[in-house]
Amino acid sequence: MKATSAELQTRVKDLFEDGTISHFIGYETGSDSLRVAPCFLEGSQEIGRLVWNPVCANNLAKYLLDFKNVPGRVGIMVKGCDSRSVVELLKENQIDRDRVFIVGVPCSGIVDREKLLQVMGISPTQVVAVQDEGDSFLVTLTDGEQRVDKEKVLRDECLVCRYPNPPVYDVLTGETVSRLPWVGDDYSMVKEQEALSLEEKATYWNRELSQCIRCYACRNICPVCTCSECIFDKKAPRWISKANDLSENLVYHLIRAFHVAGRCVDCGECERACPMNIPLRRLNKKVEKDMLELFNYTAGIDVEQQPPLTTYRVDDLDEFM
Amino acid sequence: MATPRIGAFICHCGTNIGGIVNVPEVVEYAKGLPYVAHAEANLYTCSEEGISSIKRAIEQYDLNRVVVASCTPRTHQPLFRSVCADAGLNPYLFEFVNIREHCSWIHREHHQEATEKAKDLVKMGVAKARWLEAQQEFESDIYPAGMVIGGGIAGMSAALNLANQGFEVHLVEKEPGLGGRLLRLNRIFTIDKDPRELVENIVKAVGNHPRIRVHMPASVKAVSGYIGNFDVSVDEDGQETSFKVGVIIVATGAQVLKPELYGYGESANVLTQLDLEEKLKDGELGKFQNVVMINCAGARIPERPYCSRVCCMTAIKNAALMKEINPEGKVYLLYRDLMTYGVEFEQYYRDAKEAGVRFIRYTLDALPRVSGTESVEAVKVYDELMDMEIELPCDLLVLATPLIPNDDNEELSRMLKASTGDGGFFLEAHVKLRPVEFAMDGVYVAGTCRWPADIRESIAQGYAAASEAMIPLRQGLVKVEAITAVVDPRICKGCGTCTLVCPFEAAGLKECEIRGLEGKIVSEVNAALCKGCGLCAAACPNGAIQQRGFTDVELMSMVNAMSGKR
Amino acid sequence: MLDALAQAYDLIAPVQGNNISFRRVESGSEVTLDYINPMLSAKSTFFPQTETLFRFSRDDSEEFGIEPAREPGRSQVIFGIRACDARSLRLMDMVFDGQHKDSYYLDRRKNTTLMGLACFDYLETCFCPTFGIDPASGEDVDILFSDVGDRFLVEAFTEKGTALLERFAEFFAELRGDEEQLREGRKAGLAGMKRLDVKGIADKMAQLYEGPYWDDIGTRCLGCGICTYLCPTCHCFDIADVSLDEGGERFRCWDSCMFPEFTLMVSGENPRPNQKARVQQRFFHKLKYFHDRNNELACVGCGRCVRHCPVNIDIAQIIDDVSSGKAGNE
Amino acid sequence: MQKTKEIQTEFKPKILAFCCNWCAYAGADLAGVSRFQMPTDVRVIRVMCSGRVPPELVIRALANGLDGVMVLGCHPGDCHYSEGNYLTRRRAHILKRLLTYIGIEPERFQLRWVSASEGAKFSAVVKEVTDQITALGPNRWAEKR
Repeated sequence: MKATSAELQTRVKDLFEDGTISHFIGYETGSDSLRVAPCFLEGSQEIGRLVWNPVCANNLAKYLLDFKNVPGRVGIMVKGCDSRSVVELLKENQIDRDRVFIVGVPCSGIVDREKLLQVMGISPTQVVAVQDEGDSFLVTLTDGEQRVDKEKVLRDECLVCRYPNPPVYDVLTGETVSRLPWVGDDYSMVKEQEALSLEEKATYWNRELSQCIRCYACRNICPVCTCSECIFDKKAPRWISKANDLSENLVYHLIRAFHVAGRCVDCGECERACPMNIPLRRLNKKVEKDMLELFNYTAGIDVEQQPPLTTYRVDDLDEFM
Repeated sequence: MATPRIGAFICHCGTNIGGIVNVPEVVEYAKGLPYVAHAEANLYTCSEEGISSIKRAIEQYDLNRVVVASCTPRTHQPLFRSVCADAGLNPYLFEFVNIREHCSWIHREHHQEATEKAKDLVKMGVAKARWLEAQQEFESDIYPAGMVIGGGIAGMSAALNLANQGFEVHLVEKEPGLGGRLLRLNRIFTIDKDPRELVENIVKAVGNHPRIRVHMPASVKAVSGYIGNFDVSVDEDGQETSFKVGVIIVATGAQVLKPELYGYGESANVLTQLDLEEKLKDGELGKFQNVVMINCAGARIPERPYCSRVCCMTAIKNAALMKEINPEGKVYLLYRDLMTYGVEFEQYYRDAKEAGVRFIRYTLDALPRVSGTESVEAVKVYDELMDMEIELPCDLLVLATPLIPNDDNEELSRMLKASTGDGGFFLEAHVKLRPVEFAMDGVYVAGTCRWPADIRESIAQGYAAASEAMIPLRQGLVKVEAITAVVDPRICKGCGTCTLVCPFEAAGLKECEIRGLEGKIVSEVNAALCKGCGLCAAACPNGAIQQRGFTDVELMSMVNAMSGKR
Repeated sequence: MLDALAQAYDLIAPVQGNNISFRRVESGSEVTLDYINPMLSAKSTFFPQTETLFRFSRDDSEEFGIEPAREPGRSQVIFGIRACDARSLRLMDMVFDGQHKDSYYLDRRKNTTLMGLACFDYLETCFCPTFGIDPASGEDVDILFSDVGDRFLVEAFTEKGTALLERFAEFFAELRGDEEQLREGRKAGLAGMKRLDVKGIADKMAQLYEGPYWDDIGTRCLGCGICTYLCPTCHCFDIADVSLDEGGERFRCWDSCMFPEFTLMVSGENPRPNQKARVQQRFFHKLKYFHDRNNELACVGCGRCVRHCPVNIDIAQIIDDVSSGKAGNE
Repeated sequence: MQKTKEIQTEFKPKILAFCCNWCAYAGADLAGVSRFQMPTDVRVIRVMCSGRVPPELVIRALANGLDGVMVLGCHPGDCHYSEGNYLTRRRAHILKRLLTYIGIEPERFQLRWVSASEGAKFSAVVKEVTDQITALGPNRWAEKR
């Protein structure tokens, strides 16, 4: 049985009323039924605003930083991937475990807005609601209902998600999800890229990254980008020119990829945010894959695990003679 | 920061540089570089003349940065820094450019290209100099006491040496008695003396010394702090005692390998040289008709490639002794190569031969083989000279096995941040330049915990370590080169990455006390612990922690200069 | 016809990349008509994201030689621009053609002919009627193409437009007379389009400067530049130098009031210290300050910011809250 | 066209080498003292430890148009700070793969171990890397503007 908005509301209401939490970070319905907006509650009065449904894409973890200094404990709802970024925040002492209360929601996949509209050939205004029905979604339209296969309309990262259940939480709402049926090779995308010739690789990324408008949405939405002052915003030294050209865009995206190395939990927010549809996960997943292959490391699982680039093994691979 | 006024001094170094690099051209080029207020050539910048010329220029052109392009900072940086200091300029406003070792000497046939390269290097140095900042060196007091870990011959020598110089010494020995492995020996080679004579005097001297406090049986439980201020706690016979010292000498010794070779441990008549000595010492050993000794047992093999250095002499000593005990008996010494360096060692070897010890060489690809039912009765060995395998009757087999590191080295190494090298022996800071110091300031090494050594060497190393340790103790104050890391609490997010990568636990998370940032958790660097490696600066995600003299701005300005960016 | 245009002019038209946006094309085949509104507005045609202002050279004596970096103003044509984007140019003119004349922008403006494409359909995020824009009209363009089913109705509204049509007359046929009513028919598709009440909104905003309304929005906002960079009316820029040994150039590039450094001063002081202050600034600029200065709202209802904001900050919603007074009551 | 032609005939790469103070820089000094002759295309920046070199700076250097970047440190186990080069090695693995992944020739970034006593190896590395990068031709990153 999947958790419902109603369940969630009662759970959070109780948390407010028994004084467990003073604030709660969740989702509310957005401009249309395929959008949600982050929603911040300071009490149970407006509990009705809270929703949980298969369009709750946003990773809310980063908002915990904004509530660092509020009195009392902050509640937050997290999916598997969101919870993994909470693990990373804890690892880097960005939040205090005792000051947050984590409501875990097992998640069996989030709707990719554009895919859904495409596949069903509809406009968002026609959609009333989307329900999780295991391997498919039940989409209620203004004129009747339709079922659609998850595999066709899930967000890409959900299609390879190995952590549908939050690794850290204080309470769990809804039953845990067993291994997701559609999950294939996490790295097929990366392998296909690796297989290209150097020339082809360059051509590919030049095409993609020349479209970047450097709005920094990928950085700002990233739950592990927590620097109070990012190096890209520094005046001295200037790591990157404000001029928007392919050369500088490459610098930006390479350094960005490196900065989330061993920290990225593939929540896919960067790619969702990117207005230019640049395949950022294709970069992140590469680093993720190397971290796994070289150092047998996966981010966002265990708070105690030391970040791979802050440690070493004497018998690490050495290809540099 | 006042507008940089950089002075560039380009050294001819006689013809070393001037003979290849067109120095006047480089000087002219330097004059055109940003913030360069003065550039000149010197025949030898490090000469009296060059030095006074720098001082004059600082005065005359009101320079606030100095760049010298000559040889290598590894030899001359201290000189030029002090020149700046003498001229009233903070020594850290100096930047070194190497156009000799890294340019003229390696491009002798390419004058034009060498000149272009020299220009680039000067441009890079100037670009960095523009960002240099004055630095203050960290100073801290030295607590006038030392700890010596290990009460063997090396440790006792070190302890006595320190104490006799007037310093308190804590000597920590894990056994209930002092003396170490020496006490287990029968005789000392070349002088053929009973080690006890030697040891007992020293032990007495140590025991009666007013300034030496012996802890035993005791083991070091924890060490914190840094040179001049180590807090040590030891477990002394079950109770915890703690004390403060300024320096630490590691002289924990080594152990003898007990091999699983040639029937050792299975048959009663197979011993190590050490076992043999103990038996001889206690007079438990009868006469033997056929004694076979095998050297390099478990040494100089792939998994233990080093030579244990003392075994050859030990074996020769005992071979001769066996011959002495039973002149009719036969003594065979099977060896791979003999280490009998120096005058008296070589003589000692000859004497053993004279005495009738038979030396037979074997090789790694044809190891001796033992045979026999209960005990080893014969040893087969391939004799190179006769080009055939010969069988030696054997009623006593003695194996010369190597010294191997103590099992607790790793633990001690973690506590003291003193590195260990291949195989687990301790590793000094520099094999030639700093042979008895660790990279970790205030910690020194002596004796066989470093490497197999004989008594003489162990004593010498003990003295050496003691006198090295004495330098800071005497100075009473230690200065740390100001290339240490520093945190900007404004942008530090307290993620702790620096604390994870720091090999010296110099960086730690603390509540900030600066006005406006009270209570913010940020990283803080203990300058006394910081060794100035810059690992933290490279690992910090947003440059909140920087290494003085190697900041991001300074390094990037060099990279940009090289790329033709300004 | 587009091929011919591409020959005679720099033709800028909607192209399908990762998403549809205006780009320079060499032939008509590259152009797509399968869009309601391109992801990136035509703004960058006149106000490129990065633009070299001038180049300078440096000799050993450190003397500067300065040469302007203006490419010869070859005339260009933008095909397929929608009414909202066309209107946005009129708003941008108020900035770049105000008391300071920005020759870089104005030259391009002068050399450009706008070929509009009438809308007969809209996205859920469209609300241009709010600002008195008729998506099917050619108010702000030189020429308007209206797809009336089996053909295009083509009208010129300016001399520039007329001239161009004459020059390419060969491509156009006589009217058959029914085009007008066909177009009216297609306009039915626009029924139900969002039209918000913006009467006196500037004054209503003034009442909202203080107050909790912006708190949540401020918290929600990530401070990325999507809204400002996609907005056809946002026009802020920064100026910087590229300095090389032999010389360099001065360029200007888009900047965003959403970025902390936007108002960061050398002293370290930042008058807009938090995201709330920045977000608030953006909406006040669009719905009040710009209006105070130019008597127009700095929004054309293209809905790009609404569609692409990753945290669903919705200017239409905000306008609604402000007008309805909902914002005040929070 | 003209440009590329002239490049083919007289391309001299610009190669940056970060050398750690204790091993590689000393090795470079030794190479000098021993008068080992080598190509003139390498410029050395001294750092205290190879672990001080941030990957960001390597990326920046390549984006600036430098044709190659080397990081030279102590052999594993010999780090003056005991761990620095191990951390460098991990970063280098990730960075090298990442650069290759986006289409930059792996030879343009190299990590090598050179001890204080390996003057000959230093010059050998300089020769080898210079040859490799000369063969590659100019770093195209610079042209992506």
